[in-house]
Amino acid sequence: MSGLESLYQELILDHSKRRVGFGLADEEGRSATSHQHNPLCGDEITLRLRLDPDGETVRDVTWEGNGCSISQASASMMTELVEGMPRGEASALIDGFREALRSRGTIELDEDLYLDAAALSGVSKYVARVKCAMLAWVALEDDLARA
Amino acid sequence: MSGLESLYQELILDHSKRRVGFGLADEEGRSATSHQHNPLCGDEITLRLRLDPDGETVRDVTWEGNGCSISQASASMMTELVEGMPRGEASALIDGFREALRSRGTIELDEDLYLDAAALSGVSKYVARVKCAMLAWVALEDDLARA
Amino acid sequence: MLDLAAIRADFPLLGERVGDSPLVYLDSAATSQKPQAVIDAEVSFLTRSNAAVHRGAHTLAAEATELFEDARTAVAGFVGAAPEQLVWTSGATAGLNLVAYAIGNATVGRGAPASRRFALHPGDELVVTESEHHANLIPWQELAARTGAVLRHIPVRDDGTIDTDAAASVISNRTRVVAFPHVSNVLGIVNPVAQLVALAREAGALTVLDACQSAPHLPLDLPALDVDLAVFSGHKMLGPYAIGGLYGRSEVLEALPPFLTGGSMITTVTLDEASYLPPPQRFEAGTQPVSQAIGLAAAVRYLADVDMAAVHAHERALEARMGEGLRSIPGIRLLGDAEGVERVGLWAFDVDGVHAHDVGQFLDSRGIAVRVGHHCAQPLHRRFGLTASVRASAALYNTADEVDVFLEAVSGVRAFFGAGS
Amino acid sequence: MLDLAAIRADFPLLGERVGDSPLVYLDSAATSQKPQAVIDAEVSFLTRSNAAVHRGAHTLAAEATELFEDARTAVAGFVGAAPEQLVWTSGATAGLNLVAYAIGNATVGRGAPASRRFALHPGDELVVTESEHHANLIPWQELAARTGAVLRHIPVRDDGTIDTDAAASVISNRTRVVAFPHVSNVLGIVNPVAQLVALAREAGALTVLDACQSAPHLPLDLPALDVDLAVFSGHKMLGPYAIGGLYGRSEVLEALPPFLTGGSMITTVTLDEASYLPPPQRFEAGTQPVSQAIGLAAAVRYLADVDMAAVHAHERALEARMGEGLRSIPGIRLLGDAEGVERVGLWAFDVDGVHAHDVGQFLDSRGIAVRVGHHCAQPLHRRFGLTASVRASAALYNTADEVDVFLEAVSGVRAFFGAGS
Ligand SMILES: Cc1ncc(COP(=O)(O)O)c(C=O)c1O
Ligand SMILES: Cc1ncc(COP(=O)(O)O)c(C=O)c1O
Repeated sequence: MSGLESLYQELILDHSKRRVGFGLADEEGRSATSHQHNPLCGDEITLRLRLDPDGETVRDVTWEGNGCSISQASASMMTELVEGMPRGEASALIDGFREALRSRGTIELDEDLYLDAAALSGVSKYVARVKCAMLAWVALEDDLARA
Repeated sequence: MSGLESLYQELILDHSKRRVGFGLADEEGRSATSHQHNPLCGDEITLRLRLDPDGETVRDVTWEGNGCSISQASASMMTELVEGMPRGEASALIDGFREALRSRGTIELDEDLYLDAAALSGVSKYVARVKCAMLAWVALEDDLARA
Repeated sequence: MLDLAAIRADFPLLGERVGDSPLVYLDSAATSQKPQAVIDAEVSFLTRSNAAVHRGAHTLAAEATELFEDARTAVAGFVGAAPEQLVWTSGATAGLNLVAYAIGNATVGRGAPASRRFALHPGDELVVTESEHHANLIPWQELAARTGAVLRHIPVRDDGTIDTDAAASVISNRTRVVAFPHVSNVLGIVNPVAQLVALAREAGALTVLDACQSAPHLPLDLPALDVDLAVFSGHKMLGPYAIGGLYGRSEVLEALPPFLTGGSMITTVTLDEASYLPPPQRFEAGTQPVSQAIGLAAAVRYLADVDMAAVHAHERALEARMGEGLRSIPGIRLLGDAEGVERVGLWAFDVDGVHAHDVGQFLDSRGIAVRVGHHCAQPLHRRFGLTASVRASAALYNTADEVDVFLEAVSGVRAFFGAGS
Repeated sequence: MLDLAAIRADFPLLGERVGDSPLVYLDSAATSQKPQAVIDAEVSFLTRSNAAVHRGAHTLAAEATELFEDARTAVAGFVGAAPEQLVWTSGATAGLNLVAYAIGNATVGRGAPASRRFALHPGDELVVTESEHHANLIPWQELAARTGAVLRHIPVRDDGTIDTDAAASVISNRTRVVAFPHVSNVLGIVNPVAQLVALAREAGALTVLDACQSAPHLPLDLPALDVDLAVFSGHKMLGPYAIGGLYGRSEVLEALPPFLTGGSMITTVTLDEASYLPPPQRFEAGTQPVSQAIGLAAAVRYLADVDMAAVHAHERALEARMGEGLRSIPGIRLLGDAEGVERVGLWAFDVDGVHAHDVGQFLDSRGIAVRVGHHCAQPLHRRFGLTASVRASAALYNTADEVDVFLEAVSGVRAFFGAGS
């Protein structure tokens, strides 16, 4: 697999088109909205979610924004992954994701934990693209902090 | 003769102590006064003269200021040289002096024309010192333009 | 015709590889590569002649001062100017800020009586274009905000040309400054300097030319362009980082108040006040970029030896080949594809259905270095409905073969990302 | 003990000759010489990794960005700071102007709401010392003139120490800024930073330290000194020209409005306004001194490898030998000959009956490079009744033998010029 193909795996290109959760839900009834922006390339995302009444479970993640296929795929994969997840678990996944992405290829994301998003491990070898993959996750982190 | 001794000839060190014309005459009855300053080293000179009633002959050059031995000697030698000289001739000497000093050692000042000041030819090899030697001559030029 | 093999051999970096591919460097509008002669000039200075300039009396310092001032003469000459019309800056951004701040200083009464002519008054207007690099936009925004002046802009037409009809109504007798790029770093079009200068002159406005993208690419005679002030950056024209030039008409530089203050730009200093030297020293506070000036002089000597008219012709050929190739690839939209205009060798474009970052990554995997993003021109991108584009920019050392490698790669982008399928 | 032979071998220029004499370079306070490692770091970057940083997505650009940010970490670490507390500047002069202009910008309402704390109001005072280099004096004069603030100064005692008693009355609750040198470039005395910082803190004033002459010569921990802001210049600390650092406490940098504006320091830009990145990028408009940052990182690594405590001890020994020798030569008057103070390796002096320029020329004829003039400190010279002095300044690469050659030469000066005879 060439460098380019390991970065842009089928799964990633596929998610960048499917964009799970794309289309921002109405603000009403949502717990938090976060807007994130990468000033270096102009990419941006707005990510909104609802927490269960007990405040412990992530529900109905939706988002909007534009950016490269890595950023779009990452948002899509993450949305799929965290739906219905306890917030503590989601936070732990965000931390692990950040650590792996900053590892310059030394840490692989566990497929059992990260599902499709594990395909983003390859991004960590491209320092300039790490921010693209992180954008949605930072928005989620922000939402959880606000919610 | 070492480089240093050709720069600081006896005649120069001698003039730097004798300082012909040192001590600024009273402004009354003088035709012009010029103040010149070398911002790079802080050296300065104030030079005053009188022109004959016909406006054609340089008289009573006096000056004040402080600076290195080159600048003091140059002022002294010049003062001695131009006393009683027709202004046109003085102007021509200033031009020739500037040309020689800027020549990087390629033009020697003529002793018959420049008298003691001809000893300043050696300064032209020391680019950083050319301004020291020029200071009084620039003041004279300025005085002649004002007078 | 340039002897490209010889030229390329002068640039050590061009021999690098990216992964398995030879490097195809098409990012010279961001920063150019440096010929060995530039590197050697700096190294030789640092290892043999280095000393503080304009301040020392010792032999080494005198030599260094001479090399430094010779460099000024060389670089000034390259843009048609006299040495005392060239101020060293740390780059174009610093040069534009210098002008904006100096005008601000005149506005609050600093500088000699002659500086009053630059002072801004309520209702005064500053004019830029819609195609500005942020470096020629934000300093004017901030100047406007500090002084109460109004910032206006001349729009760009759909084809990337400056709307000179609109310019004639935007520029009025309220206009005090007209700042514009000689060549936009996104559009590559050589702007109609004479027309804009004529409008500004009629309005009595100061003209400020951003020559960043023209100085490296075409013969430049700033006095002939009749602008009041102009800036360029060394690192974009084969020279070192951290140096640039501000050219000014003598009469303008002489009247402008200082910007940065400190050592070497003064005559007399007391604890309470300072008096300032004439230009260019008035604008050169503190230790100057000495080795960089010497390096930049080597760069302009290199360019002049190659011959700027030949450089321009070569780059035009590359630009034409690139433009033609890109137009023929489905889904590519060129920015600023005006007909019948003079250009430098750069094209920015959008690939339908593929984000610029992905295009850049795809090209990088084939060794092709281009720039992706807004290229410090957000308003211009917004005007074309984009947040980012891909920009390929050539310099004298690029070849037609490299353009072909680039075109071949671009033609595979949409298929790879499954766009339009 | 330093291995001087090894160190000297690292500095190509030190092997030069002046006429018939080996060079004795005692002008490092003006600009230092550069070790081969610094030159190599820059050349290697330019020939192998050169590309625009923070802007490109291609491999070369990513590599360049990494080297550039590693350099920031190295240089910040050298002065005890975190990377985000270090802003690149083109030198100390630019750094001090940055601070003065940013305060001026806050005064006219620019910057975030947090910037208001820097705004100057009528009656506010700025305080410097009588020993200032023009770079830490004129920017404050101009800021005062632009804003209506009052500039005051702390006098220097006859022995060159800062009059801390007077400081206690000059600094008051009207004081908004206290700017002072860590080490004056004329006196060589390490100033009582803690005392001045305590007075400034009590007054609620911002402290600005000019660390130009300390950074190259002694272990420096800026956060431990507890100053708000500090500047230094690369070219004085074995690094390249055209680069310097501005250190700031995070809280202070975060609140300070921008100074230079342009590319790479913004988030969103419209034709009408821009929003700015957090520090350090907020203060780094335009293309940065990339290769120079990498060169400066090599310089601080070199210094750290030698060990700054050892450098300081070595230079103190040179300074003591030089001071003692000069005191024993008739007709020499040392400036700032205070007892019991910490010093760096420099002495400025006056030779009775011989102008400083003539002394410098005499020494130059023996290959000894010193600086003559006012050293950009006219007020300090005036305070000592002089317009010029001779300054000999050492760095880690100077030897005791060189000091002896220098002293031997100085002892012949007055006889040569017939002074006092
Ligand atoms: C104490 C001091 N402050 C400031 C400066 C200015 O540094 P630069 O000229 O590198 O900007 C110098 C050196 O000239 C200095 O010695
Ligand atoms: C048109 C234009 N203006 C200004 C600049 C700013 O130049 P620098 O970043 O070298 O200061 C650039 C390059 O980035 C440019 O392309």
